[in-house]
Amino acid sequence: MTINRHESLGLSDQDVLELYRMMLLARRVDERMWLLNRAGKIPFVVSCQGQEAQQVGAAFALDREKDYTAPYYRDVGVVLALGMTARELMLQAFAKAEDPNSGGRQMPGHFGAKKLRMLSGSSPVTTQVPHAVGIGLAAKIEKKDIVSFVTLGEGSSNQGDFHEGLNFASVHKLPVIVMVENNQYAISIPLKKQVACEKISDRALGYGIPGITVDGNDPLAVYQAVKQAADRARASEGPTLIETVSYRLTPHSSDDDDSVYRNKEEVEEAKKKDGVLTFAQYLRDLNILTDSVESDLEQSLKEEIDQATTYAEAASYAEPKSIYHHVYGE
Amino acid sequence: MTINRHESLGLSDQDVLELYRMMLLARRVDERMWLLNRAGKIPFVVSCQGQEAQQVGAAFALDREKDYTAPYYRDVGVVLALGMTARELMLQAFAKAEDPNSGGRQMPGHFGAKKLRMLSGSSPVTTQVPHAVGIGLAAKIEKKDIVSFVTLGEGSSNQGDFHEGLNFASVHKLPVIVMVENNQYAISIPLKKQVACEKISDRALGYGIPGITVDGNDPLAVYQAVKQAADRARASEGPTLIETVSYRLTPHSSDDDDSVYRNKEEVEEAKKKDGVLTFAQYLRDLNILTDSVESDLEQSLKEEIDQATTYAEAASYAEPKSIYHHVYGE
Amino acid sequence: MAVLSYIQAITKALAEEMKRDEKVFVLGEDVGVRGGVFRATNGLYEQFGEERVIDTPLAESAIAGVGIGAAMYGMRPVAEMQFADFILPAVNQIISEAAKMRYRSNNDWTCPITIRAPYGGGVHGALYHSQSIEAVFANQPGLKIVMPATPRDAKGLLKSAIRDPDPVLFFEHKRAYRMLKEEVPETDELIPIGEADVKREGSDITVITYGLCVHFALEAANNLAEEGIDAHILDLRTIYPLDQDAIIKAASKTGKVLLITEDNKEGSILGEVAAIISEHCLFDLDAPIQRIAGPDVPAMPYAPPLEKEFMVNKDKIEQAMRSLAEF
Amino acid sequence: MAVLSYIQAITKALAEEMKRDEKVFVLGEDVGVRGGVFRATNGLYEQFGEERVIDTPLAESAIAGVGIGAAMYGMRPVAEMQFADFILPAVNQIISEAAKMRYRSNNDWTCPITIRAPYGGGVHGALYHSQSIEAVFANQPGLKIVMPATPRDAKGLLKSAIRDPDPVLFFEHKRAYRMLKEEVPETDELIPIGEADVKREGSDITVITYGLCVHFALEAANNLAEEGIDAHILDLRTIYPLDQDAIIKAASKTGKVLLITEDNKEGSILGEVAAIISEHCLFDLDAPIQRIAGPDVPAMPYAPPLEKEFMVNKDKIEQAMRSLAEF
Ligand SMILES: Cc1ncc(C[n+]2csc(CCOP(=O)(O)OP(=O)(O)O)c2C)c(N)n1
Ligand SMILES: Cc1ncc(C[n+]2csc(CCOP(=O)(O)OP(=O)(O)O)c2C)c(N)n1
Ligand SMILES: [Mg+2]
Ligand SMILES: [Mg+2]
Repeated sequence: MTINRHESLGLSDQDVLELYRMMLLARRVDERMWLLNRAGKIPFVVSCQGQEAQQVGAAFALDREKDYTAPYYRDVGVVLALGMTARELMLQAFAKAEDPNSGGRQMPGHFGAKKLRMLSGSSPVTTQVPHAVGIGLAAKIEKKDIVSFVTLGEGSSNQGDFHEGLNFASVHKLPVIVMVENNQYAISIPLKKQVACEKISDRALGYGIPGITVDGNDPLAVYQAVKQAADRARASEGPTLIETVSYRLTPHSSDDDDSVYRNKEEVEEAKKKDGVLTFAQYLRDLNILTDSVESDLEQSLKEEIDQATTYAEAASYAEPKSIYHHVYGE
Repeated sequence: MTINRHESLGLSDQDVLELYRMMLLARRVDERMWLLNRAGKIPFVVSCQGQEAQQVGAAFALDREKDYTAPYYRDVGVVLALGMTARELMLQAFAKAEDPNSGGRQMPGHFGAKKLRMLSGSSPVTTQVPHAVGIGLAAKIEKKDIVSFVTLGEGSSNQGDFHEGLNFASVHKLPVIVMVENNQYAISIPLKKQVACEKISDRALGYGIPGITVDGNDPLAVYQAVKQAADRARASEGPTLIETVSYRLTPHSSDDDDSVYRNKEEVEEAKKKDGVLTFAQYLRDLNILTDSVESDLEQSLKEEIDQATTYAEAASYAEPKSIYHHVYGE
Repeated sequence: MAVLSYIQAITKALAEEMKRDEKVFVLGEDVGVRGGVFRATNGLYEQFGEERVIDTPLAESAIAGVGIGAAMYGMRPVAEMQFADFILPAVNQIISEAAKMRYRSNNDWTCPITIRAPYGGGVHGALYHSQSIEAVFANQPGLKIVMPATPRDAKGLLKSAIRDPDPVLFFEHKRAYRMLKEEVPETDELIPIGEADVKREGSDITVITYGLCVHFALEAANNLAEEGIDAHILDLRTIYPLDQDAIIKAASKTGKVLLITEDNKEGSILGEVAAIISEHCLFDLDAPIQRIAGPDVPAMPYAPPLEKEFMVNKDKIEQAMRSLAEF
Repeated sequence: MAVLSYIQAITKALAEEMKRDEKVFVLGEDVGVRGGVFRATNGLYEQFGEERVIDTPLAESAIAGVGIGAAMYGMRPVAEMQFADFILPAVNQIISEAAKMRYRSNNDWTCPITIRAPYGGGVHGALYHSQSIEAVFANQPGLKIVMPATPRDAKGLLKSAIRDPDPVLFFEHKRAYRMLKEEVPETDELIPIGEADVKREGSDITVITYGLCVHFALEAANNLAEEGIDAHILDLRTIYPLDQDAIIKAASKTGKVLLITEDNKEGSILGEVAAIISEHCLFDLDAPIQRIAGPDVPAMPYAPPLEKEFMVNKDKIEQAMRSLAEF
């Protein structure tokens, strides 16, 4: 018999259903992106598939009215949970003027929206870690009740900025949560060729802060870890390093061919643990997700994504002459 | 009664006396530098005082015929033990053409000598860590029995290059020893404002390698730690991180005024644990260092340093036109 | 008006801005209790406390990157790089992040950070405490680079930099710190970023330069005045983006142009100045555009005779100005 | 002779050099099993094994820094930066270390590393996969920077870079990879670093450029030939240090000079080219020195119409060449 694990976390049945809806929305949006890419309609996709559970679980643990985030390029689940819409993501994918992230200037996956307190991200990995620490520093100076949440891939945790950012945050006891989404690969490089530590969270000791490793396929485990870290942060106890372990179910991006460096069996094996499936099963076992709820859900997501796609495809590009704008403030 | 600790390490009485001589030479050279600086004869000194024990202890544990080193600017003890002479150090201090480190191009403390397999160092801290890892990589590719030894200050262990270098070395299991000389300060910044970890060696866990903290005032403890690390390296077991704990007895450099940020009592307290004094006491207790040995030693060091100083002061600068040489190979 | 040294002018600008706007704070290595290794932040720790005068760990990419994050939040961080030479670990944060923040977010996020760093040679600093590093950054739209030559400019420009809505690199010549003194208004004077300044009106030859070389050029000009050579001296002040109009005007005025930098010659910012002139006022020129610069060797050596050979100085400049006048 | 694409020429040069000298090895992100994200190292892992084709952790400063250490030992590392845009975290290692190694050690230590990186736009790469980053480094004595425009040059210059006793940055235009093909000698052809190359002899106007723009210029020149305009095209090939003689000769030949880069205009390497010309052959000029470059905005956007607006192309070049000829 499946035990109800969300109640003790303070989550209602409605909360977890909403959590699941968000995970599924992320998955379905992502799947649609691939279809559009393969149809030649959008030039590039970088995927969240396999990481939705950790992304949505984490976002739900934040105060989405106050906290700041610096999501990385796979965080479709994070940004949806924070309030970005499927339509906005489609506008980004089609690089249209209305894309709130960059007006079509940046590639998909380069999120950012001031209205959501979501920092603008770039392509060079890990630069966002010090930025998130800077938000934490500002919060401390201004004595604001803000948690700064940042994510990155496990491969990216080998960049100098990871070390420098975490060290700064820990010395100054800043309200920062660094979540490493360990999906086992950095493009073609498997985990064991990226790091020699057992767990990415082992790095926390070097900063004198808690380091936690959780199952990234379990949104509730991630929710709990991020919630605790946020509580610590709000209590001025400093930063936390969280590692969420899962698997990248798609190639690195639409430009990648993963068959060169990993075999199908490995991917199939990982798919069995896919958080979208396992969490759905959990909800079904508890009778929260019934067949009818599920088919309504799928139906409404499909409509949402269809409309988003149609809208974005029809939307305009920015004016060519607009490229001269916003180099400096006026 | 003092117990003989060096025998079990395979060190003879003569070895430890030589070790002490080297420490004392480093100290006396350094003291002379300050006199010359205060007399306006040399523009700059950066000191080893308080760190001689760890420096000489470590160097003695290496194979000084084969191993490569990348010492940092305080490592007067390391470079002397590796074969640089007092005269050469004076030539460097006076920036004369014969300075083997750079021909007077670089400031004192920027060591390097190919004949000693000692990598050339620069001012930006921590860049030498990846270089030492590169030596380890070359040794591995070429299947050579070489250990690559690199040092840095504890403040410098917060640079990205520390993290990136150690991670690379650990993933590729390279024969590298990284020794952090923790002297409690990075210029004016005390340890607790540099790092939040308990020990710098706690960072080793993040690379899945051994991390060891030893008393930097005890040359035998350092010798032992470096020896074990070198054995590991030679057995293809990968890198080791060693932290040596001591105290910087002088201001950061001749340009610094340390009274602004620390009090005299703290320095006086640290002086009681000065490795040069405590190791001398150890040797006296074991009757290895007698009064007559000691006064002969001091006398001979004084002569060596006097001669070195006279020689270096009288030596020529490089030709002004030589600045155009060696930008590229011919 | 009080007479201030160049470094006092910097400190005063910082103190005034921190007092005016509590979003302004300082961070860097040894900027707190120590007041900076050059003492540029002297007294600020005592006046504003350790939360606004922050001693950071030794990690330049974090100093820049954390500053960038705080600037995105709405703070006005003033980051110090202990020496300009040590800004290089922070290049990715500065070029990929600070410079591109406004543009890449389509004006949604901004990054009003000021990064100060002492640069320049002639102080026995050897290869890594003497460099002019501006050319590394002088090709990055989104950034502004200011290099003041006088105490008054230093104060007025630093205040403008701190209030600027975009990232500004602010390079201070470390030899100017205590060597240059002048009267500086007590008032809240803001000197606009982006405007070059005629430091001497003249009609025979035009010298265009910036930083400490402005003084060498002024001294040389005084000597040459006695010989009847009247030099026009333009101080660029902001070296990126350049003040094209001022350059064109100054070059056209005399038709004989000498450009001076302390940086290595090839690839210095003088190339762009020469390009602007040869694009816009080629037919006004009566002589080839001359350049005086450091030699194309990595950086100046430590030994005094070697350093001297490297450094641009008044004599080298005076000679070049004389031959240009005689051209 | 076989017809090779630009990227095949790169791969061939690597394979030949690795075969010739076992000190040569390759390191970088995804260069091993994956053969590189662009497949420049395709097949090398299979041929030379994982000890000489090294997949590194994702850390550019380490890739450069570890390569530098290995080069000091006496190896000949060829480091790949996955995109030129991502070389920025390694700037400190490249400028402070590689470029200054020989000089600072007074010729005792050397650093024969080659660092390859794909650069350039027009591939829907947006801000961070499209940049021309060379100007950041084109002011650093001790470094050499090579940017070949053709498969044959790519092969011959890469071989020279690997054998060069000093650090070489080797930037490959990613759009050239599969777009350009030509016959490349099977022989061990070495093309000397430091020498520009006349890609087209002409007498009316001079175009000086490098990289992919060479092709745009050649195409434009072909069109213009039909109108009776005869363009001389100099391909810089090595953009630091520049081949001054070749520049002076090419500029003097026609007296009308157009400089082209894909980089942002202000502060690009064209400034130095213009400075060389205006220093050495001002009186041979019949027209102002013209420049075509990317606009001074941070980098090219992603949306196709925006990217197009940014990119230098054949039409823009042809038009500029025509008006220069008519000047
Ligand atoms: C500084 C930098 N170097 C290289 C790249 C190219 N790159 C993009 S994603 C990636 C792998 C990232 O792996 P990981 O951090 O594990 O994140 P994942 O993609 O697996 O989620 C690489 C090498 C980059 N974006 N930035
Ligand atoms: C990249 C860089 N930033 C700043 C400096 C200036 N600097 C020189 S030594 C030093 C402190 C180093 O402290 P630590 O690593 O603890 O070594 P220690 O001097 O105490 O032996 C600083 C900030 C530098 N040399 N390089
Ligand atoms: Mg990954
Ligand atoms: Mg220290």
